[in-house]
Amino acid sequence: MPLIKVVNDKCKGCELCINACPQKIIRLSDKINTQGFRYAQVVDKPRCIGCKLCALSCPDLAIEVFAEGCRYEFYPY
Amino acid sequence: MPLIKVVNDKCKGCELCINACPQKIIRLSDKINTQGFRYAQVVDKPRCIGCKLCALSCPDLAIEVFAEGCRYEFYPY
Amino acid sequence: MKTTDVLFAGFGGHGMLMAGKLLAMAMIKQGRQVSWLPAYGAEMRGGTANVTVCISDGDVMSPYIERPNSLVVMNTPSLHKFGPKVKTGGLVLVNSTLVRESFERDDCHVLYLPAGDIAMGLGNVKATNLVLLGAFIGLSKIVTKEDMIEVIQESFTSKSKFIPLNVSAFAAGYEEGTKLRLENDVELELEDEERDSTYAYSNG
Amino acid sequence: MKTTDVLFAGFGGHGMLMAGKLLAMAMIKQGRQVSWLPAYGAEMRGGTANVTVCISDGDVMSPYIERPNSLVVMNTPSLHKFGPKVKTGGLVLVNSTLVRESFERDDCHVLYLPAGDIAMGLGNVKATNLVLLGAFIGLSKIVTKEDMIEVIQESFTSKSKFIPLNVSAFAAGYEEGTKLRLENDVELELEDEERDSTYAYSNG
Amino acid sequence: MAKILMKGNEAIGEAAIKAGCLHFFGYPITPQNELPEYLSKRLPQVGGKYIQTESEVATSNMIFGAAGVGVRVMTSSSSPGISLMSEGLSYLAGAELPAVIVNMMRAGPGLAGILPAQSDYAHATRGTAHGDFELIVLAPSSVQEAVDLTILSFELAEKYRNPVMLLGDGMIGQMMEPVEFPDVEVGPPMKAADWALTGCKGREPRLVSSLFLDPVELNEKNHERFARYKVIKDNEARHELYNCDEPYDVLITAFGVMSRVCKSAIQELKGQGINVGMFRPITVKPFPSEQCSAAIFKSKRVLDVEMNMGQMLVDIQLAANGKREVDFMGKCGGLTPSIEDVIESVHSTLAKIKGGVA
Amino acid sequence: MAKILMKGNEAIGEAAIKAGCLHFFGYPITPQNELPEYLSKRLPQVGGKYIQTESEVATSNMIFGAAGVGVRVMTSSSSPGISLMSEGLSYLAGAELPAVIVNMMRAGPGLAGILPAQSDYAHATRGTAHGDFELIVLAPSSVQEAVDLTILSFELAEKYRNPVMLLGDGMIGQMMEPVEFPDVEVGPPMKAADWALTGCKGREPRLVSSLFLDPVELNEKNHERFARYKVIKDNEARHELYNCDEPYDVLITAFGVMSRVCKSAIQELKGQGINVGMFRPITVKPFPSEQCSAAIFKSKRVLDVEMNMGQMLVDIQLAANGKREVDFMGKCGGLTPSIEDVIESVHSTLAKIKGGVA
Amino acid sequence: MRKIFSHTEGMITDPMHYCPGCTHGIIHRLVGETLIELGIRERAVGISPVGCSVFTYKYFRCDMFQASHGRAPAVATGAKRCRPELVVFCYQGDGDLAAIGTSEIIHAANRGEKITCIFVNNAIYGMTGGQMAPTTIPGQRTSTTPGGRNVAEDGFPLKMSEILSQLQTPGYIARVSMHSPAEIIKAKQIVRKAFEYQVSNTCFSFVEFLSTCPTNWGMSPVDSLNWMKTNMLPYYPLGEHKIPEKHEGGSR
Amino acid sequence: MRKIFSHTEGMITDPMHYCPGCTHGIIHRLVGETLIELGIRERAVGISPVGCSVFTYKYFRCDMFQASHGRAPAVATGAKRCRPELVVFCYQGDGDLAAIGTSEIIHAANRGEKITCIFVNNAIYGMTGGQMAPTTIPGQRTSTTPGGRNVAEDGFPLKMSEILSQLQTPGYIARVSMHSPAEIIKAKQIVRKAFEYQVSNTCFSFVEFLSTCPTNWGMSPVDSLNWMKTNMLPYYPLGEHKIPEKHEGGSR
Ligand SMILES: Cc1ncc(C[n+]2csc(CCOP(=O)(O)OP(=O)(O)O)c2C)c(N)n1
Ligand SMILES: Cc1ncc(C[n+]2csc(CCOP(=O)(O)OP(=O)(O)O)c2C)c(N)n1
Ligand code: SF4
Ligand code: SF4
Ligand code: SF4
Ligand code: SF4
Ligand code: SF4
Ligand code: SF4
Ligand SMILES: [Mg+2]
Ligand SMILES: [Mg+2]
Repeated sequence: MPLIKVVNDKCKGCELCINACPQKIIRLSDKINTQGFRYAQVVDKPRCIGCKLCALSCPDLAIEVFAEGCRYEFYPY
Repeated sequence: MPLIKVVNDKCKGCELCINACPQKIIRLSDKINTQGFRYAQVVDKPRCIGCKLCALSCPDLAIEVFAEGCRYEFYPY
Repeated sequence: MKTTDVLFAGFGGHGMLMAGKLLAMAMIKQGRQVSWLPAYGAEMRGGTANVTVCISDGDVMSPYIERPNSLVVMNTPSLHKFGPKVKTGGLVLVNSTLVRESFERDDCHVLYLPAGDIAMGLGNVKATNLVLLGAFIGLSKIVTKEDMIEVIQESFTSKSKFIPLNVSAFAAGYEEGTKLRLENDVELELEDEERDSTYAYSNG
Repeated sequence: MKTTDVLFAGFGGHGMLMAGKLLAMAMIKQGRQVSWLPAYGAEMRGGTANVTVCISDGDVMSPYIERPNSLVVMNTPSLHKFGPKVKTGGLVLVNSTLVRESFERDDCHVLYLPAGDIAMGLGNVKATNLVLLGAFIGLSKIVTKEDMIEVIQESFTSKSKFIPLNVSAFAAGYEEGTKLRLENDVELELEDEERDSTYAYSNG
Repeated sequence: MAKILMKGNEAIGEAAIKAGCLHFFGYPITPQNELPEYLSKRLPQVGGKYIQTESEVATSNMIFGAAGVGVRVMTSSSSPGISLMSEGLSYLAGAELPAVIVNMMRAGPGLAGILPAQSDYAHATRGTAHGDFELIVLAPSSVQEAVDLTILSFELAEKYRNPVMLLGDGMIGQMMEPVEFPDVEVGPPMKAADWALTGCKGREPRLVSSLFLDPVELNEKNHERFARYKVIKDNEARHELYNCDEPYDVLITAFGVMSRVCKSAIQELKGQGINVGMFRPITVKPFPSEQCSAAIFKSKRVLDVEMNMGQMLVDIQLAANGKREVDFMGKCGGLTPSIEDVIESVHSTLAKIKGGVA
Repeated sequence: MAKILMKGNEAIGEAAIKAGCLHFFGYPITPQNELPEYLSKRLPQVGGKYIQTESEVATSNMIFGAAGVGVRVMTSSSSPGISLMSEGLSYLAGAELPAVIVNMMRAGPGLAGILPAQSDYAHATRGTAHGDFELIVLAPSSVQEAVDLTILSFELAEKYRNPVMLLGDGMIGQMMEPVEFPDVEVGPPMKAADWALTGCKGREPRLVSSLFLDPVELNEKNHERFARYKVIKDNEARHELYNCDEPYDVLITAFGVMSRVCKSAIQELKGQGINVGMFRPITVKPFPSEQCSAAIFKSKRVLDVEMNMGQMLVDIQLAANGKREVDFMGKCGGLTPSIEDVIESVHSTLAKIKGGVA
Repeated sequence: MRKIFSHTEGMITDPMHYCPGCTHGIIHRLVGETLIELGIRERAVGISPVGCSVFTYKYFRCDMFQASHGRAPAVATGAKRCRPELVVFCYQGDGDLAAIGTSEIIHAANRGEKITCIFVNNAIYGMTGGQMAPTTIPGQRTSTTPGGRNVAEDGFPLKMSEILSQLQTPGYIARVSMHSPAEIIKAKQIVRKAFEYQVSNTCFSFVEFLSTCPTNWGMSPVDSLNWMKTNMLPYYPLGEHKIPEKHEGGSR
Repeated sequence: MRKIFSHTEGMITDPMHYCPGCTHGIIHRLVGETLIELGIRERAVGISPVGCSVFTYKYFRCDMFQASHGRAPAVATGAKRCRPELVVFCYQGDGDLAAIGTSEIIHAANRGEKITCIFVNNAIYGMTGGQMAPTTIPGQRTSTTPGGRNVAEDGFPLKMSEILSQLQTPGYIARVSMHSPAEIIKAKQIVRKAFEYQVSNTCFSFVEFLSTCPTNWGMSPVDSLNWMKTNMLPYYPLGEHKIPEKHEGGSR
């Protein structure tokens, strides 16, 4: 099961990942981080397909993506 | 009969008029003008057709062209 | 000649510059001289943004003040930076909604007001600046409530939909400030100074 | 310390700068100090082009000379401009091919040479500068004919086809100069001057 | 007109309009952006034109073109942008064109920072660019004075056919103070000039140029211009004396907003029983040397205070003429010497007087 | 190596190669064209590169890039072109980069003329651009000295990490004199520097920058740099004294080729029984003030002679420190004061001494 | 679990100063990744401009210059000509490159400098507070075009990729956009190609990025992407505008 | 007898300073005649550049500026924006316009300044003694390219007409040549058109002239015409490169 990890303190709550996610499973948290921003979090983890589009869209390099086993890479990343 | 007049003291002897004249009737004089240049002169006056190509080619505005009577103008000048 | 300086400090977007501007405008209406000198961080967002308002009955001398009489402070970094600089006997007014610590100075009046909570209560946390301004004026009585409200109304004419919120935030702050004044026995006015004004231009 | 200055003057293209350069090179060969300072008209063609060659047994002081000891002059405008500036007792050598007038100064040696005609006689009017240089050296004997010819040969190595013309122009000029010297009883040498050379750098 | 609270940058913009300047050419740079932004809104309202340029190099040449056709014109920039105008300023002076250039100084050298500084004094007053010329340079210390001097700048520029720089120390652009403007909508245009290029109808063609290939002519031109600078110095040098009526041991010299910090320090020193005078040049070029000397000679020692490494110091030392020692206190890079710093420096200058230190 | 007769411009080009400079970036301008033209032929022969730039603004930034990667680099221009480099020079100084800039001065201001002048002294030595910084400026008076100082320029630039300007008065570029070069084909490259950008293999990444947004840091940087300028002044100030051993009433001050005209005048005056001394700064920045003062104090009065409207005068007046009067004689716009002019001026200075004129 | 996407070694991990949602950050990442993927980080020298990306030097883990406004291509020329073994790249905004730096970029491209330029076109002067840039879209409101860019007075937006493609000197010129993940993926390939052309010493390379400025456009980051797509794309067509292989020597 | 061709009233009659056979002089005449034919001499303001044509101001019988090197279009912008009733034209060389002045001409054109630029491309820096210009032909020897322009180091010649034609802002851009009387006649029509576009307040106009520099090319004037025809024409195609009528508003 793929998984994304948001480095909370780097997130600026810009919502570009939310906009990018085809599964629409990211939302902003109600809490704020040390920078004073509401940060992104996945609300429906099992639905993540590990497509990385969120990470690719994040201007603040705040998202890491994990996966298990062998995967077919859709695009050269 | 058309006629050209070279303002001797403005001529720099560059020969561009000579190059331009379809009748090949211009030559440099053996004398030099006040600027120290051999200047252009027409050697075979009757053959001048008043085409103005010499005057149009002269970088030093040294040539005037005269003609008599009504003329057909070949180009808008 | 009477004179005082107030430093409004916070981050960009906190509206402290606007609070200072409203105070300055009210002072001009009273025929006083003022200067309003802002200082920002670098050309980016989110840095510190503060403003020093100098008020005087005569010409304002230095608009640049490292040790102000009063400090109105929005958040912790600004308090840390400017709190220690306030002159002895001066006032430090703290937005306790964002500043969750107490500030140790016994040679000043250090007063706390949950201005953010009050603004939130009025419907918009962005009005915190007006709450703080109101409280400062309630404390200092440097201008009447009515005059200040007039200034607020005038200066928001182009964005008139914000007037009610700002006026009520100011009024709420003013009440709290008046209370604080009585509770803490604060006596703030323009300082009296002996000043000589040999101010002469030659050749015009 | 012995010193003299020669001004070669003409128009651009007349080769006076080259004449001066050959003289300067010959002087260096003799272990003398020289400076060669040209002056042109504006950035266009055909303006004046002259060069001052200063020759000294010690360091050359001013390379910029308004009143030279000698003037070698190609044409009338240059004669008009620089003729009156030559120092009393000095030499004015005129290319009478281009200068069709006489120049009135009785405190100088004013000598005329149809250098252009001589050059034309040798096949190329462009060698007039070398004729004048030869004449100047024949007059001044500041360097031997042989040494000068060596310099000419060395400096035209890359354009060696011009060497014979230039050498013969120089030689013709030299003969004429020698004649003029005898005829006019000219005695030109490096001037003798009492000079003190307190020339010290601090810190290197 | 009632006093209104206005930012220095905007007030200068409005002052230009009140001086009849309807054309502004400029390129963005902090900390002067409010000026062009203000004019981009205001100028069209009064029939004028705001033109955003592609660079400061272009700007300086656009104002050359504008001034050359005989209109009042202004630009504004800050330190690095002003450096880029160097060649253009030399051309303006060489062609004797009136134009007003605002420099809201920020810290240097290089990109350095955007905080207020006074470190372009040397560039403005000496060695602005190649060749023998000077700018007229006015240094306001308050927003009202910035307004007044802006209007004066246009007058001086035109009267003496020389570019004028308004030299603000960053703070003055950002600061708000109450100001009054002359009671006109738009000031008068440039007087019809017998050198302006307006089309040669009914007269001989004219030339605006800094080129004089004949050295004799150019030498004369330069001497003429410097004779004019002498006239400007005699007639237009402006300064302020502060607290100089009572005797003082120490004279502070300062310009721009820095002088007001010094005034506050002088007030506090008064409380300590110490009387200190202050001399402030308003025209930093021409520098009011004689007036400065006079004030210096009444003191025992001078303290020059600047927001730089000591750029006005040269002028103060020349005015002191070896007769008084000049101490210097400066901060730069965006720091401003505070009232407390100035007081401390005055004390150390006083100690030197007592100790007889040279 | 035997002495060869060479134009100043070309000699400086060759000297750069002898100093290990293999990269030249430049834009054409009279009267320095022989320098790039020479190097466009010579550099490829020794494995170097000549790059013709699109403008002087670009040039100053190219040498910024070149110096930043740790190579010896030079450019050359003349007055208007140097003005265009103002911002770039400020960046070089701010980022503390070594680079050598040649200015073969021509008459100004504006386009003015192409004849020799000394009217960029102020721009070179004071107020080169925005911000607090100085160039090191060397002013040769002969072609040989131009060669020697070119080589020295590279050494000083590197030793003190500051741009160095070689300030020639037009004449020196056009003049031919016999010169000698060090007996090497190509001089040594820049020493490996711990700040140069050479790729971060095996080390932490480096930064070359003039940006310091923290004012405290920038203030410190500037103070540090000025402390270094003090060291340069103490250790590298160079001057020449001429004819100063015997007593003199008048001291002439002059720099560059102008000083040699003065020497000839001094010789002639000697013939008239008048002994005149001369002080010539070789480093015009840092100016050898103390040495100049010492020479001045031995005189009764000073005569400053320049090919401008009196730009070095400030430094001479500061050195005279109110203790001696300083007269000035200058021509500009392409004119050079002649031996006769200098003699005449000395006489009028002498008359003032006699007449007791201040 | 295997990390299939993480922070690139080409950049430091500290937060960047950009406003929330400003796509400058994405562009940084693409460049940083490329430095690593091509193994050139240790011989790379980057050049920060004057503009919002002035601090670029803090983020890339390679040697960096901070250059004067608009002159990065000149600085790059100086660096590359003197040390051809370096991989030199500029990172510039549109005010920097298309206004004050017009001349420097054109001539660097025309000389065929073997450098790579990353050009961030956000249709505005970001850092100085949102003034009109040469690239501002007709009608776009900025702090100096209160009524919107008026083409009759200010002209049309400048298309730098098209202008540079016009040069006869071989080069690689492409325009990409940050408005969607798909475009970001395409952009990455193009950035790689651009650097590869430098590494193989083939030619000058240039990538124009359409980028957002939520702060000065006065929109949310997501709205900014949409605005960019709707308003900028019609003016600034994406794609490879010039590739060196297509160059035909001396003819036009 | 009737004079059918004589000196134009648009110019003074004194000799000009140009070298013998330098076609700068012909270009002057075309402009001078146009000032008269369109009746605009008395409201014309011309701008001399820095280059061999620095003295242009001596020759035209109208008000003139002498501008700094490369910045004539900026000076023209300043003049025209402040006095739109004037007819403003620049006269610039290729070093002036295509090197140091690249930025100014592009932005003046892009803003759509209603000015006319006469651009004299002689493939060299004439006035300073024949250094390489951005327009120098590959292989052409100059005083700074002793081995001929090397496209690998110096790039290809810059084609200003093509670059300016690329701009979306409407404009009139044409290239003409002075190599034969026929071309001179065509050129005259184009110069007239260029000024007419200004007079009718239509657009920016620009005429590039291929011109000779016998002195620095080291050839006779007649040989120079031939060299120009053989070597420059292939690089610099003649004709109207852009006409305002063809402009299609907002689309590319
Ligand atoms: C010579 C000079 N002129 C002007 C400036 C001010 N300035 C700083 S950043 C900037 C432009 C920024 O715009 P852009 O290049 O588009 O970058 P962005 O911030 O939009 O990324 C300007 C004009 C400067 N620093 N130096
Ligand atoms: C700022 C500046 N840089 C350089 C020069 C020197 N300069 C004078 S004319 C010229 C170029 C002339 O070439 P071009 O524009 O092609 O005109 P041409 O002489 O060929 O007609 C240059 C570089 C200058 N005067 N000012
Ligand atoms: S990896 Fe894809 S599916 Fe998973 S959160 Fe990110 S965008 Fe959504
Ligand atoms: S894109 Fe990045 S910064 Fe923006 S909300 Fe998502 S994780 Fe946070
Ligand atoms: S008018 Fe024609 S035919 Fe007559 S001389 Fe001139 S070119 Fe020859
Ligand atoms: S073209 Fe003119 S200048 Fe040339 S030779 Fe003929 S008349 Fe004389
Ligand atoms: S101002 Fe604009 S370009 Fe700059 S960081 Fe913020 S959003 Fe990005
Ligand atoms: S140098 Fe060349 S361009 Fe200049 S006038 Fe002479 S021939 Fe014409
Ligand atoms: Mg931008
Ligand atoms: Mg040319």
